[in-house]
Amino acid sequence: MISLGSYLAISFALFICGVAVMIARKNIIAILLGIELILNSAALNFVAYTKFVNNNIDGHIMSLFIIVIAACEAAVGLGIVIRFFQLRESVHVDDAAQLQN
Amino acid sequence: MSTYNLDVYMPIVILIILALAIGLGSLLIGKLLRPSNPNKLKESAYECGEEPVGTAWANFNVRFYVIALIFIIFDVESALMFPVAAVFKQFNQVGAGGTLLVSVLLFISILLAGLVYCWKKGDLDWVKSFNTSTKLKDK
Amino acid sequence: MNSTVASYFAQSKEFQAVVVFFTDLFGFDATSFVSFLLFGAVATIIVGAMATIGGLGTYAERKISADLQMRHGPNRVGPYGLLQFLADGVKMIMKEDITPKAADSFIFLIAPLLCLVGVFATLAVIPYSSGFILSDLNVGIFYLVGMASLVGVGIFLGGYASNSKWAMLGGMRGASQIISYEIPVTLSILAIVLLAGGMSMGTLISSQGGMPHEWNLFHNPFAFIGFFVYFIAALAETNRAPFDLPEAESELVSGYHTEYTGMRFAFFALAEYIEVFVVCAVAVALFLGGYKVPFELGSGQIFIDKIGMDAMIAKNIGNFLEIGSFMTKTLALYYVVIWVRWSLPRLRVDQLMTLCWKYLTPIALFNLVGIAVWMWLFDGASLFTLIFHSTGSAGGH
Amino acid sequence: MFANTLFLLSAALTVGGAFAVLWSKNLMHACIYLLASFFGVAGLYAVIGADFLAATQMVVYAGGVVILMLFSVMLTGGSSEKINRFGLEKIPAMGNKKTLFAAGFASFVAALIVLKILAQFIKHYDATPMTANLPTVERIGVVLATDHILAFEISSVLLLGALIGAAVISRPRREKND
Repeated sequence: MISLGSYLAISFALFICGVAVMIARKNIIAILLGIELILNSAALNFVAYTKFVNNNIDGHIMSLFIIVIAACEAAVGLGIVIRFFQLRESVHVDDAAQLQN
Repeated sequence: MSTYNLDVYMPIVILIILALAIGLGSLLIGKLLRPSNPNKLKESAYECGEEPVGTAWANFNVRFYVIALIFIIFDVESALMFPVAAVFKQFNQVGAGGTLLVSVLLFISILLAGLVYCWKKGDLDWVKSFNTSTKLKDK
Repeated sequence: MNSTVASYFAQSKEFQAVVVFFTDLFGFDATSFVSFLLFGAVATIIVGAMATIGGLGTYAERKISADLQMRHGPNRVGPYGLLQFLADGVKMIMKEDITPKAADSFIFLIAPLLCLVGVFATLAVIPYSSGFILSDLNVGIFYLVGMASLVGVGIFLGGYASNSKWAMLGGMRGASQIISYEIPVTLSILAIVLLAGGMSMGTLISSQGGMPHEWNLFHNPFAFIGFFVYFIAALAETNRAPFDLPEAESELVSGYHTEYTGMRFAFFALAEYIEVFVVCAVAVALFLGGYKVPFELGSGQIFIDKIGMDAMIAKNIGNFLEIGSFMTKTLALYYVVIWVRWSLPRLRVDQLMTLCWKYLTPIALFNLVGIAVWMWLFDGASLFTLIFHSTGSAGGH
Repeated sequence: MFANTLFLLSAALTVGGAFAVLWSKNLMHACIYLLASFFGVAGLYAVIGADFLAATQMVVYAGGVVILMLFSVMLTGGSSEKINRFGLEKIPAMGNKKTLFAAGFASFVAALIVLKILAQFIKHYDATPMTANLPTVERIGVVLATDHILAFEISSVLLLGALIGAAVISRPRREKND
């Protein structure tokens, strides 16, 4: 039951959900949710491969750094979203159409 | 399937199931025993007696976000530091404690610089500090 | 390396007999099934004990506050009012459970459950004694920090879901207070992990000795300051004592659980009292020598050598002594927590945040650096061994 | 026996949480389902012996990122679907039938591409036996302190950059409106 194939299937499903959430939603924060899902599926793949194939802990180090970078990315991304909301009064993706203020 | 030592996680699963069982169970038992005659007055939000005005979901001051931001950066820092701290004693006994100490101090001092920056720019003080800006205008 | 309560009981003969009984009942090897049953039994015992300790916490709080204010606390229900918390429990179940119409009913239910799950999950790693720890995870204390952060999410959602301005403010403040005070807590735990050289509760406690001078508290001055930083931050993290601003009756009309009635409110209160116990237990495990009993009585070796008792019984007696020592230290800290609540005024919001970010976090970072340098300089030797060895006196074994 | 049940439980939690994030209409509910999915991924890490990663996942994601998401949803007008101030007819914030269809089609295409890449890997790695789970904290600590010390230091610079950048961006403007 617990094998590389099943882990790949789960992270594949997570990846597909992440992509679908990013496309289906028009709210910027909801898109950031999708990004978190995709980062999780990538980290899960690393750990699965390091467990079933080469059996050392390099995969753990890689997904540890993925978690670190995902946290930083969420922090900065949400900071931008809040600043964008203060300027445009809405977090709708279509409002982010112009480059200037 | 080679059974390997996953028994360590059994209590965690059992405790979480117990917590949910206690939570939902007592609510269900309560639903049977409890009087339940909702009326409009009971159901409205508590406003010290007056009629609740507008939704509560008005947005808030950004200060809450800056606090959460500094929290998650220091949270990730401590998460990275835990494995290194756990092996510091072995490194010390082997004699390689010095280099690890230098790298740990470097790691902490860089993030301390971040905290000092936020401190100086006034992100940490909760009340808007007017003294700096008003002083310049009066002169 | 991960020893659990099942692996401790597995050494006893009865456990093998039960295993043999179940194996020929089911046909496949039933050790994991029997340990599952054992875990279930021990977990229900611990959850029952914690619920009563939470209930007794409310009783103790009212009794001690009454004592501090020269009046009698509850003494009607049961002897000296001891069954007061049962009466409160029954009252809570019978109370009507109102969900405000404008509230978000799904999150209104999830929030108290999240608090309960967060607190009960931390019970898995509380070290009552060397044998009687539910599961001595290899990442014990780090897992506990992770689970304790769920309570902040639960409190925020509780405030958000009840859609009333008081609850919203209380939830927002409560969550930001809990997450900002989590930094000093995590940094002081990090300092002790660095001192002890491991994250599992077993190594954290075995690096300390039974006698007070062998505790981590007196190991070095930085750990001494670290204990008080941890204790203050832990007080704030469980929304207690001078930091209970989110549920401040005078300002926020009891903050995030304004709209909660009946059993859901009881979950928040139960989670808070059990979390105070968990926080005191972690303080005892990290700083005050955990379940260590002076004069090596805990390991039961003395009974075997002196009285020639059977090994298993001696170990059980040692374990009971260890549980006794752990409980006395934790309940002493519990008393201090309740005592502090009724003797200090409440802090304003900005004082709260300034204390955390401008005083506790820098001190915690300073402690971490201090302990790292101390470990490197003196190879992890404690202050007492240094003093005794340097003066060459006969004591100081 | 217990390993399989733990694996199934956390896999169901992960995938169920992820799909619920896709289907839920309310943004707050989506955040809670995301929290459930993070719980599931932590369980999946635990099943294959990555116990330190499971704890890190709980601390950083379930304790930090979810609270950040909840705070930012509150700070940007909650999950109510406010119409744009120009009153133009706009696609609702959480997406309607059209966007869901576009999402389904795009993820179907992505699925085909990824399956093509993964196909040759899945076939011959399926039958690998599981080795016993070893405690990983010491091994990660040793490797992090010796081989990957440079990554360890650079990540502190990364954290510093993220802290200062996000603080500058989201700081309430004082000089302008004073």
